[in-house]
Amino acid sequence: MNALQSVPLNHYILLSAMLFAIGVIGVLVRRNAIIIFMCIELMLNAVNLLMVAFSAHHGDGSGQVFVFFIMAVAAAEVAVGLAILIMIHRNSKTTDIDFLNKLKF
Amino acid sequence: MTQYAFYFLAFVSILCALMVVFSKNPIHSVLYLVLTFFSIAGQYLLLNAQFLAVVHIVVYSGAIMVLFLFVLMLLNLNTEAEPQKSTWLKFAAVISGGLLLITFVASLKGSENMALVQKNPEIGLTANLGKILFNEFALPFEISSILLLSAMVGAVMLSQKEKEAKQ
Amino acid sequence: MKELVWLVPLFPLIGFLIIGLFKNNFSKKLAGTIASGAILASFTVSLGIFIELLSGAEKTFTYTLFDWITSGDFSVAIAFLVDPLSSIMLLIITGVGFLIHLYSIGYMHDDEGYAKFFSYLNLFVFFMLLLVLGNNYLLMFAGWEGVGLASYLLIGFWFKNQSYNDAAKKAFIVNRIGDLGFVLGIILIFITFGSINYADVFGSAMSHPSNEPVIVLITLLLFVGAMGKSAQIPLYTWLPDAMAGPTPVSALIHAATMVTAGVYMIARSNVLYSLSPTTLTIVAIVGAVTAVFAATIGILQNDIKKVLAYSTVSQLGYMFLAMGVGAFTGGIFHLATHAFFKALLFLGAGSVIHAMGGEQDIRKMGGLKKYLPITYMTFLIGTIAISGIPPFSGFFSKDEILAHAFAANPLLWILGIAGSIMTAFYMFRLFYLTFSGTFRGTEHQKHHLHESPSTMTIPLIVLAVLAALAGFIGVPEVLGGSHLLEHFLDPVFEDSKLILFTNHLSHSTEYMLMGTAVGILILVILFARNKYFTNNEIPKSDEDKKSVFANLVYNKYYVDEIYDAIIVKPLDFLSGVFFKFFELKGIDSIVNSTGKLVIGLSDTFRRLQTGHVGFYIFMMVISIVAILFFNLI
Amino acid sequence: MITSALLFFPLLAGIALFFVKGEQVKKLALSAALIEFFISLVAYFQFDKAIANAQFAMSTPWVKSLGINFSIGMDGISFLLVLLTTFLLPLIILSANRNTYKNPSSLYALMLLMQFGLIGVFTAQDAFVFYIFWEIALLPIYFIALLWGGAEKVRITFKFFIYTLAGSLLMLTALIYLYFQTPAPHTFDLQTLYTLHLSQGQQNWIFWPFFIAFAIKMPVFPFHSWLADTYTDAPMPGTMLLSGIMSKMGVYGAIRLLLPIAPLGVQNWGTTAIVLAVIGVLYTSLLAMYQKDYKRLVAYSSAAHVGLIAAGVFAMNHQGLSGAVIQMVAHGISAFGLFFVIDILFLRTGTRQINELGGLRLVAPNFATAALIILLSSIALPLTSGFIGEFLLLAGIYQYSGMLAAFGGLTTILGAVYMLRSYQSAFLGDHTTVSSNFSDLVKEEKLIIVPLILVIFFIGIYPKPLMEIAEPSVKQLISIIELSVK
Repeated sequence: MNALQSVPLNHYILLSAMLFAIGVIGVLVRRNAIIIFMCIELMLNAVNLLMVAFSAHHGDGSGQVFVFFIMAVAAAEVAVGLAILIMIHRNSKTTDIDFLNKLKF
Repeated sequence: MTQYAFYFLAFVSILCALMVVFSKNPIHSVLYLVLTFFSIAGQYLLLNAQFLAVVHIVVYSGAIMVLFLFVLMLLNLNTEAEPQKSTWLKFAAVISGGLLLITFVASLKGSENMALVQKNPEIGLTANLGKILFNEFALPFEISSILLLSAMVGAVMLSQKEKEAKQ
Repeated sequence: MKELVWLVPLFPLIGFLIIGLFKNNFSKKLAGTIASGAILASFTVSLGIFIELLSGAEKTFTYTLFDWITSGDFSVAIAFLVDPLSSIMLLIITGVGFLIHLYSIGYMHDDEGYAKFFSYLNLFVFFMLLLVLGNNYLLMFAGWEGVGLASYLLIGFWFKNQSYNDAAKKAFIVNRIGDLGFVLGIILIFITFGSINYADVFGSAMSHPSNEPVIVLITLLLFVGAMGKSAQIPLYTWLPDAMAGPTPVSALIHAATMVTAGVYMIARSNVLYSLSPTTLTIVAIVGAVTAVFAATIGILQNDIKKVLAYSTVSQLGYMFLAMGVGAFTGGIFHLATHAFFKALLFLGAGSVIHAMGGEQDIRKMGGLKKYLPITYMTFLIGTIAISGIPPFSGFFSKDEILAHAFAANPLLWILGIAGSIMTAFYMFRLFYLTFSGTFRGTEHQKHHLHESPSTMTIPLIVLAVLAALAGFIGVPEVLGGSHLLEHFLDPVFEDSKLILFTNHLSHSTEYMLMGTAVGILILVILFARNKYFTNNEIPKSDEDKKSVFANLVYNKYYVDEIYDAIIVKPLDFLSGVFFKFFELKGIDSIVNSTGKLVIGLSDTFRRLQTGHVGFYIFMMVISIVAILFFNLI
Repeated sequence: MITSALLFFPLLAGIALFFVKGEQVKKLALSAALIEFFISLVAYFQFDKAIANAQFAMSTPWVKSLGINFSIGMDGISFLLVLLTTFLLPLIILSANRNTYKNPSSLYALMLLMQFGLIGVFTAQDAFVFYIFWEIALLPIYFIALLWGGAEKVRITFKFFIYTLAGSLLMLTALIYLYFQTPAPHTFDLQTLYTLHLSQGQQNWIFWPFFIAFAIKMPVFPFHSWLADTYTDAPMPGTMLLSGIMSKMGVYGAIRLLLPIAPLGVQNWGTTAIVLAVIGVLYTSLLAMYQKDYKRLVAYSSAAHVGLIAAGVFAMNHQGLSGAVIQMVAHGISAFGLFFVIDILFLRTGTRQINELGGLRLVAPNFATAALIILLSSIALPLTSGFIGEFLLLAGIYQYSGMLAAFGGLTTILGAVYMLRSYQSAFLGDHTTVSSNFSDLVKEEKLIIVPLILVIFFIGIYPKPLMEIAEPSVKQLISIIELSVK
């Protein structure tokens, strides 16, 4: 597996940029909170991919270690996010974010 | 050979990502998301980050996606009728996403297209990762543990049944 | 004696302080004596100085007390200057002042503000002495405004009556207008000459060419101050109203001393004035026009003090006419004689009013000859003196002015003669209406008619003697006298004689002028005599119709009303408009509206918080794109 | 050493007063103010009248990293203003003792803190310290006006606070800009700022933030709208502090900062500044003529006087400056006197409307004469304190331009008009219902009025001891200006 990687770095960047953009589009388009969470996960993974690519490129492990931390944060975020979602759902029977606009002027 | 694998995995992950966003049924989008995670794990393998790939699969696909599925099933949200945003809004969203992509790509035009040459391929191994994790990143490691703890407490507290509020 | 010059102003100041501070714990008698004593003391000192000046060789002497203001190269000290001009003024002020103090002991006897009155009189004399003795323009200005203050206090002495207060306020403010010109003149002197002491200013002024614009401006500005203080044409309206004050005040302030301050100032700065002939012509013209203008108003006035007030304005016009034609000694001479006979006339009028129980309208008097013999005699001498009948003092001083006026420009002489004709007419009209004919007052007044007490008649007599004989100090060569006053005042005016060229008249023309003047005067007096004495005509009462011209003159050409309409009303209107619109609606609203603007802006931005999560994320993406975009280009 | 004593004593006394309860707070406050005045007298006798730059200086590093040190000291001009502050405070406290305010201990404490702020402003030798005290001085007066103010005190004090704050922020930006102009180890020290020699363009630019900040404080024409409301609405001690001393901060700031640092700027923009000041003088005098409320009338008149002082300062010559300095002291005294007269009127008749009063001279002759003397000193009658400054100011402005001096001079006439008009309708004429039982001056009031009148005549007749103090520093300031203007 240590063969010469001939895949140029830019392609990785392109790939993660596209994934990130799709994640953003997903967050903007969908109204269902769960799907929005998933798209956020997607965006995070795009970033992880790039981190690993660059850590491999630079041969410095800290990039990959950082991915660990991102995963930890992602996990925490999902846990708390879904807990909030459940509570909202229990009160207002819906997870549609447009309905939740009480915090306004 | 690795190039083809890379392109194949890249294509798979983008396709599944699109399906995640545009599929009607939330369950389908969760499953497509799992597929994207697998393709990204494949990418890690290509980049010699074996330990990371495994952890990725375990944590993301295993834990987070299961959690999503669990919540979906709990709140039986898989009903088809999901309210749609106005088309105009969707159209604007796609445009802005595209714009974001273009700006990322534009930022690339300056840099020269150097091939990704692995300096020391075995950094992806668990031994090296462990060394780095516990030397330079000891403090962040501890803090992330506190983070996870607080997330757990938060999640538990939030999803408790309001017994006392009921009386 | 000269070293004691600082005593002269000190005595009245002490008098003022003693009476002012402890006025309620000593008797009227004591207050009167302290005040007059103070003036008598300073009179004796100034007499000593006068005698020393007469005999001694050293003509000018400055006595510095202490340093007043120093700031950079501007430094001025409280210092007194003794020279012939100031010593003559001293004599007049303290002399006439003392007589008037003596007079007012009797006149103000039954007034409850007795001590306060005397403290104000002493304050006035203090400021007037300061004005005359100062060796620099700023100290003169201090005296200048000080006398303005004293006249404000004395005019408004009976302050219960609002119209008297208005008169006092009017006097102060009109003086203040003149004083502004005076201050600007002083500042300009400092800027051009670097100092404001007379000696330095006149010394360095000699080297300046004639009619230099800066000097002309200085003299004009100073003349504005003189117009304000000595009630000349534009700024004279306050003097007739100043008659609201007690009569001794009118005698002292508005006849003898304060109003002559302007004449003294021009005489003192004669070097500057002779360096700017243009200003001199302006002064002459203003003087002549005022003389005639005020005389015309005087003819139809029915209040005894108003007639005398307008006659003062017109006599001051003569003094300025003298200054304008370069006859500085003539001006001072007329100032001296005028001080005597006008004070006499005012005190005479005072004793008439005192006898008539406050009545001032001459239509309600008449036939007082029998009841007030001394006043009658002294008033007659005064009237003859003022109309300029030889050998009384008025003739000599007025003739000298008319002679110089003729030498400068015959037109001025004609105006002068017209003025003196009218003066003679209204003075004798006043005299006959008050003293001859039958008594037209009420029975009650008739019953109370009595000759004034001795404290009032002695000053009248002394002043009558002075009015009669004062002329002899200035008998011109033409009439075989050596003009004593001119020789005495020579050191003061010698520089201006070098600069200013005044042509001389031949003896024959002078005789001719005197002859014509006296001839016309006698005709006018005879005309007045038969009009008011023989067929003792009484001026019409206010109600019945008068000819348009007579009405115009009687109402003082409506000058007061015009000033009111042009200046006072618009100023009040302007201040109202400024406050209501400009301030409240203008500037204040701008400031308040900036406040409202901020609140309005914050209101619009508030609407951005729509509450929709989707909207926030959308905004986030847009702004990230924008930031990246701007960073990358 | 004396400066720090002068500065910190009111602070300590003020804080101590907060905890004093009951009546004796009045005596304590008075004794604190008198001690402060005594210290300033001691300083007066040790003051060397020959030296121009700051004496009794004390400088300790404050914020070392930024190079800011807490340096205070008194040169001629600042010492005069400190003397004015320490002289007026006991009188203000005495006048405040006569009427009862709710929770007086905090009022007196705030007044002493105000003195602390003011003396800080006048003795600061470091621009940063100057700015700090500039803000500190604003706080106590804000609370005094807010807690003891009149009807719509909240709105008015809020407007006043924000208005002045906006101005001082402008000044802060300018100070920071200057800070970075100073050579490498940047410093706020005034002496180094004086030797900056900024280019003409810089000075033209830096003139405006300083001018606006000081113009708001003075106030000068377009920025004066806060004055009348604040002065009328604040409680009497507050108004006395505001008009007596605080309005001098603006002028002092212009003399201390604007003139030496940006002389070319002042020379370039001087005409606009003076024209604005003179318009302000005439404008506020006209406004004063219209007022019915005596306190508001005196407020506008004090704005007119300070406007003339500002014009004198911007004329940038020796007479203008020394006139401005002595007029600041004289105006402080006459403004306090006038407000004290109005306080007595209000205390006895409960009204400040001029036409409701009348004929007071009949019932209270001493009070009427005292009021007349104070009134005359405020319209610059010779031999009273107002005249010296007024004359020198007009001389200064005249050297700049004759027309402006003529217009500036109009204020003496307008001043006489509205002052005598108000005096006449309040004191002369026959007494109205309100003033029939008006009692004459009592002992405490005489205790204030007599020294005041003595000082008015003393400065009017023999101003040398005061002018001598300011003379060397004015000369030095002029030489700094001449150096860079030539």
